[in-house]
Amino acid sequence: MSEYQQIIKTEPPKGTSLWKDGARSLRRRRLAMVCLGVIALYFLLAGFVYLAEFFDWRIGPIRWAEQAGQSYAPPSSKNIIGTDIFGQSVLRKTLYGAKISITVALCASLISIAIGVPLGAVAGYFRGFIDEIIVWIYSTLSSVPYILLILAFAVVLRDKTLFGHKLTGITAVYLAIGLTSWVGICRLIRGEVIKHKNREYVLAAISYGCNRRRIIFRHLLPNVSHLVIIDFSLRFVAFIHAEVILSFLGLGEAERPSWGAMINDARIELSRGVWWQMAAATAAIFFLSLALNIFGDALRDSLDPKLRIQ
Amino acid sequence: MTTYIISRLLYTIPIVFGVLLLTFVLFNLVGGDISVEIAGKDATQETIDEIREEYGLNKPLFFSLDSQFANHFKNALTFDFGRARDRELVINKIKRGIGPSLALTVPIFFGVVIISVSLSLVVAFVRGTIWDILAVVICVAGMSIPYLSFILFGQYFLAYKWGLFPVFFSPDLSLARNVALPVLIGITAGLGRNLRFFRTVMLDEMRNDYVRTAFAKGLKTRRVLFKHVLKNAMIPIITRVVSAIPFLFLGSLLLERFFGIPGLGYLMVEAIGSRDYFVISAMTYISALLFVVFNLITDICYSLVDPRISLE
Amino acid sequence: MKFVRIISAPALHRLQTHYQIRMSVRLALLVTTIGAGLIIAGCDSSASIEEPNEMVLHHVLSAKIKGLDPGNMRDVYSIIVASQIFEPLYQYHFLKRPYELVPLLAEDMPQISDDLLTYTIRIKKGVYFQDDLCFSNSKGRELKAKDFVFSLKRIANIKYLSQNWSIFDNKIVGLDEFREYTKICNSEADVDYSRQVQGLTTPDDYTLIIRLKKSWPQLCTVLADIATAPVAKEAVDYYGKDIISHPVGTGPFRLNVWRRDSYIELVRSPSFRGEFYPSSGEPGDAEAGYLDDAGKPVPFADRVLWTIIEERQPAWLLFLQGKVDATVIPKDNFDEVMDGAGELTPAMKQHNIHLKTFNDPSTYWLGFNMLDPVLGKNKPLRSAISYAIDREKFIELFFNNRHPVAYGLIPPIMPSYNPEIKEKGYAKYDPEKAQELLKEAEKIHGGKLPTLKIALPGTSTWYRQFGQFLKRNLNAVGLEVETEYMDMPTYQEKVNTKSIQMFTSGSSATSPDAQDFLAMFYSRYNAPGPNKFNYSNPEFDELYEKAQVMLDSPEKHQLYRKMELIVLEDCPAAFLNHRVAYVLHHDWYKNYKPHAFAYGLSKYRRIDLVKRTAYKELLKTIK
Amino acid sequence: MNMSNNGTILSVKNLSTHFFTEEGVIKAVQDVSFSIKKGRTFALVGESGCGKSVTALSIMRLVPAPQGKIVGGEIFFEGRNLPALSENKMRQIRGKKIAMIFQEPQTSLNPVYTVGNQIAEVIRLHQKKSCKEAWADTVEMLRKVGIADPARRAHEYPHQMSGGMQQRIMIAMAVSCKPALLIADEPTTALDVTIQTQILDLLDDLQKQNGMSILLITHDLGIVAERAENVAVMYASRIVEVAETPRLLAEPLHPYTQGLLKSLPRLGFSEKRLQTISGNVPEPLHFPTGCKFHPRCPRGKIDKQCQTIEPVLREVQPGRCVACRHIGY
Repeated sequence: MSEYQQIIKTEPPKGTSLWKDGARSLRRRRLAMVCLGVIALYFLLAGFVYLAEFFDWRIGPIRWAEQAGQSYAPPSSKNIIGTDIFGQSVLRKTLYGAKISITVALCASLISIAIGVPLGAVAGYFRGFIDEIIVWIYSTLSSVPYILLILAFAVVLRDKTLFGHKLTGITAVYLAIGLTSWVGICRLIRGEVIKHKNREYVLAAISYGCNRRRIIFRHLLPNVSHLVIIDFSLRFVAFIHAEVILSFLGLGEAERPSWGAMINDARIELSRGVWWQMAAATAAIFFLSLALNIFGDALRDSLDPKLRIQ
Repeated sequence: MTTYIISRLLYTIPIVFGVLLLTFVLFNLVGGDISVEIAGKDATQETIDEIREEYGLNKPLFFSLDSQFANHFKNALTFDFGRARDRELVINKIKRGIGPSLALTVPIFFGVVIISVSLSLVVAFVRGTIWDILAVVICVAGMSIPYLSFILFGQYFLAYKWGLFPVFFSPDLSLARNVALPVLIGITAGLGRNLRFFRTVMLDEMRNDYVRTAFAKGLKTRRVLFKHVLKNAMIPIITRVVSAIPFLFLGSLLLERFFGIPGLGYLMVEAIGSRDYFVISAMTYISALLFVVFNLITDICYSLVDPRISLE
Repeated sequence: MKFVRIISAPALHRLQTHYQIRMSVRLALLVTTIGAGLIIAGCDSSASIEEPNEMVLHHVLSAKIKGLDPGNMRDVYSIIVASQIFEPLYQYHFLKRPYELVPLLAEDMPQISDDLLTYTIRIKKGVYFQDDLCFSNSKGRELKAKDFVFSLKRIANIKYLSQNWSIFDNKIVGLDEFREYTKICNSEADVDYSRQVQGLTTPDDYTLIIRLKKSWPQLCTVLADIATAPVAKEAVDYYGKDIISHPVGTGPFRLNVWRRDSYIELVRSPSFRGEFYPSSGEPGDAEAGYLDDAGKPVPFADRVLWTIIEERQPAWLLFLQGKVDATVIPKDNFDEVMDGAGELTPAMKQHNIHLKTFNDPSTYWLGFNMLDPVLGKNKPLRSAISYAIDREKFIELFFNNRHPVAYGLIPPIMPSYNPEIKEKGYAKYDPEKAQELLKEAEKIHGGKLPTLKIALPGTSTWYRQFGQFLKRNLNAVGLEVETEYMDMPTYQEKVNTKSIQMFTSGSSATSPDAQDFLAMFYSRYNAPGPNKFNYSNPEFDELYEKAQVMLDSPEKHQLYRKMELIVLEDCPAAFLNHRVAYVLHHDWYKNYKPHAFAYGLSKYRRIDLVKRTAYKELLKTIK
Repeated sequence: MNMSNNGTILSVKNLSTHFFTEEGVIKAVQDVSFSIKKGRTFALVGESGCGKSVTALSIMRLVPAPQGKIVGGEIFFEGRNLPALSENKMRQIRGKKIAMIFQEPQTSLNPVYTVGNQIAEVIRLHQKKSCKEAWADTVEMLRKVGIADPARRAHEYPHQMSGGMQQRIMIAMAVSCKPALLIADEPTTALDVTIQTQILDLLDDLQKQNGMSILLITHDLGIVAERAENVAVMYASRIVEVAETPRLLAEPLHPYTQGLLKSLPRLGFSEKRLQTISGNVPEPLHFPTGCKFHPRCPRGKIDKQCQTIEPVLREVQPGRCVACRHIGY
């Protein structure tokens, strides 16, 4: 069999609609579905912690603050993955951390989408002056190195009050991330909209007199919406990792256990051979982002093989 | 060509303006007044006022030739960033930091690019086989481990436990030895993402008809990959590679912080810790400039690899 | 209260001694060309390779130093280095305990007029500034009395924005007027230093007369503070703002290289007048070998090196490798160094490593803002919080049990320390009592207590865990608390603007006089002054004013103890711990007697080069 | 090996190529047999998607994989069975013995290399010539394929040329090593009519000069009529009829062929309207049982057996094969 043959990829099967297609070929990828399951688990866990806190169920994760053993007790039957300096169960902290990390990543993603998508659509559809402005804004933002930008935002947002609400811990974190990371999706949507703008269905819509809002939001956006999903799935990972870095720089959540904070603690602990807290947090992040990465790829391949988001 | 470059340079003006506006708004408006803190403890109000005057914090913000923004702008354009909190000239700090930072980031950069590009070709070569799948899995796994964990474990095992490298920057060792471990970590951590990216690029290229033609000529796969595919894949590669260069000058926040490498990344972390806006905004501004410039370079490179692109 | 320096807890923790480290400076510089890639090459021109029998002290600084201009320094690290370059009029005796001031640049102790208002100080002849470009033919000129006057005026100059002004605020006749005058000048340079200040006169080149507005017994200790060290006007004019990196002093060492973020190198100053090692000390010094060098000329060392290493761990490793002369014991290596009985472990003994411990004149506390509506009026609440904190546990978790609990606010090292203070039981850990008090507190507050806020001056892991610890303790007795982690600037700002509820802080005295600590409760010194608690108690103030003008004496100490008890009773702060420094040094590092207040001691240190080379062999045999 | 003599250069026997996709097996080529004589042009006609191109690719052994695979049959070329050859052997045949030109020249040429470079590459590869000689040959080839000012053009990039020129380049590249067999896969579909004839004429000239055989793949019976000595009609991955061109055009036997011819506008014949074949091409995944044409065939619609039994290609007259159970009984 010639190598050439190994390389050419057979075209994806012609399907009825983009989404049906995607769903079909997704369902056929067993691995992707497993990953989806893992992701769902994490989200359920986070949601569960929220509920538990809301109804004040006295179950594991939200009892992370309780003393479960000696300080720095190594993994044992009592504490499966040991305890931290205050003898708190690392397992509980890790579980609870899911809530923080996912909240951060989720809110950040939603913010960036909420900003990026409409801006991109408007810019792409109207072009002209509005476009100029929006492009100017995002090229300015993107010409500042990303990490620097996040830090700058996080630093200034910290402990400020916004609409009477104090930006503590994670709020500042996800605001900073969200406000800085909408550029990518904005650029993407803008490009797509420009492409679709002159497609027949849009012209048709115009021809039977839709107003612009309707055209953008009812006709254009649905046709580029899959990009949002893909972008979201891949960006989510980046945000979870960003939380870690911010906590390391002392800009993260300090009150409650977050994965970032746990890994950060390891800086002191490792030298006394306390590895479990770090390992636990790392593993937690690892499996979530592994799942997200694989699933994100699968999603992209099935929805839009040509797309290359990095 | 020249006309193009000129027009692009003109285009950078609004960007630079935007960046300056951004830093100004972030640090001078939102950031808040820092004179109290510069004054040190037990400072009397009069001292504080003096400081406000010294740093021009008592001037109007906008709408005046001598407004804070105007000065912010002026200083930036004249690369006069004033003095940092510890009364050292910001520009000196930056000059000093750039060497170590590059010593760290440049090897990482070339390491990652060279390794991942060539590996991506190999992987493309064996596409569909177990090796390909293995490679992809390893990449994604590597991407999923937090950067911090890479550093911590690397420092713990390779330096503390097995003593293969200095644990921390110590001036009595050569810079090369000092950055060895950070570089190693940096490359390992960066490899996954890049290899995966370049692999996608290669495979996308290989779907093109000209590849079929090349095979129809009876060329060896190696030749097809290295001659025909690689050059076509250059565009995305260049985009990624060249646009990464400005960040080299920023150094690596985490690595430098952990290994105490006195570079710009470290400088940033410190500046953030002490809210040294003078340093932060100077760095932001400079890196933005670099970024813009290298975008231009990227475009020029395009025209070099791809005859279809002309810069007229 | 003048010299208390608020230092972040870990910072002081490190400060307990200067880390020290061997360093043959090889800072490779990097040449990169982006296109072609990179070449690591080159070797810093200033790289000074150590000659075999050259005596070099290897220190470590655990933070970057800010500047070397004594007139405007407040951070300990700058002071450590500057103290080897600059000299004030007086210094603490190296060996004598209790601590005692002796002349340095002064010929003898000052003649004090009976009204305690006029100090006449004779200055040593033949003291020369270090050679520097700023002088004509770049030879250091002789020190004159006017140099002291200049240095003091300079601190008063508002354009110079000295952080030390508060020390002299409203003390010396005419100096405040001079400050007023400088306000109308446009810049630092425009200020005319030749303007007369009645309080500072120099009848001749070697006599300095200081006149005070009111009695100020601490003046001598002030004159022993590096802030008052003479600076040459030539240097100030020549270097302008860059004076911070061009120190020109009279001390035994002069600056050779300063790479801000990696190392500082001082070399013996050829123009140093010469001084002698003290020939008497406290009992036991002779046995400890502190008098071996009695009467010999100092400094011994040819060079002093500080490597800046901000992480604890690497400094420790360098110490073990013999590249550092001395170090504190990092928290995480404590078990490796000390056995349960507080003895060195065999491993350490095998390395011929010696342990020195000494009380550090510092106290740490959880402070309350007495102007806070909730806390200020509610004494039971405050004492409840104090009782709720398990200090032993805190010290165990965070300091390996090596620091003493602070039963009061005056550190044990102070002459005015109250031996019975423990029995008063203010620092007891008593949750039950705390809960009772809380009931009272709620009555006073009239309803449920709101969530209280604790501010911590840092976002590092250390502070986060510290904050969590306090939170856990207070939650345990049913108090709702919220911890706020902020960077030092924000923290200081909030404290100074009194917009804070509880805050963790600590301070370290720079003189044996406990007034440093008591002043923090004097109502006239409210924030942004030293009294961050905004504590106010007329009785206390009265006593304070009384003590303020007294010369050091048992009566004064009695007064201090009385004041201490008043404070403890009102409980404007829950005092947590003092500190004991645990210092390790190699046996080649001679004359290393810890000192709580003096910094300029490098001149006394000596290296036994034979032993040091022997250590390298020893390491091989151990490995 | 018997096939290799009596002037046959390539003979395909019962070739079957399948694609194994997630949806199922696509039988792109089923049991296809034909043979090409030296120096002659053999046409393969059929609607798009009927398997012509896959047949060609199978001969070149360039079937897209891992999905695509030659599952059966032999391809004898110069007495060697291509599917059995090692990749190395095959590589020496590609471009040297058998060359191929593709439908879309603009995408089939590498955009980032000069055309000269791309042609010289083949020459140097198969004729072991120095760059200089190779370049000279290249320019010569360009002139042969009728490119004005070849020396300069050789330094140009594909995007600087018109579609027709690009196709000439492709041809130059293909014939530069004087292959014995040239596979032209819809060589003119992407070009406008005027250019089409030029290109086809060019092919004829080259054929005469080099005496090479051509496998001409097209859906255009007009071209077949003018250019090909023999023709095979493919429908739904099978060959339904093989004959010399004139006879096939004169009296098409297979209903599909007849349909095809009817749907052609013919000069001289004035009909009210062109007839079309009712129904449409079956999806490769869901081929009908029996004769794949029966849903569209007037007979097949009613004949039960057509709907159940798949007819095989049989020689009904000398040199003429048809796959229809209603022919020759």
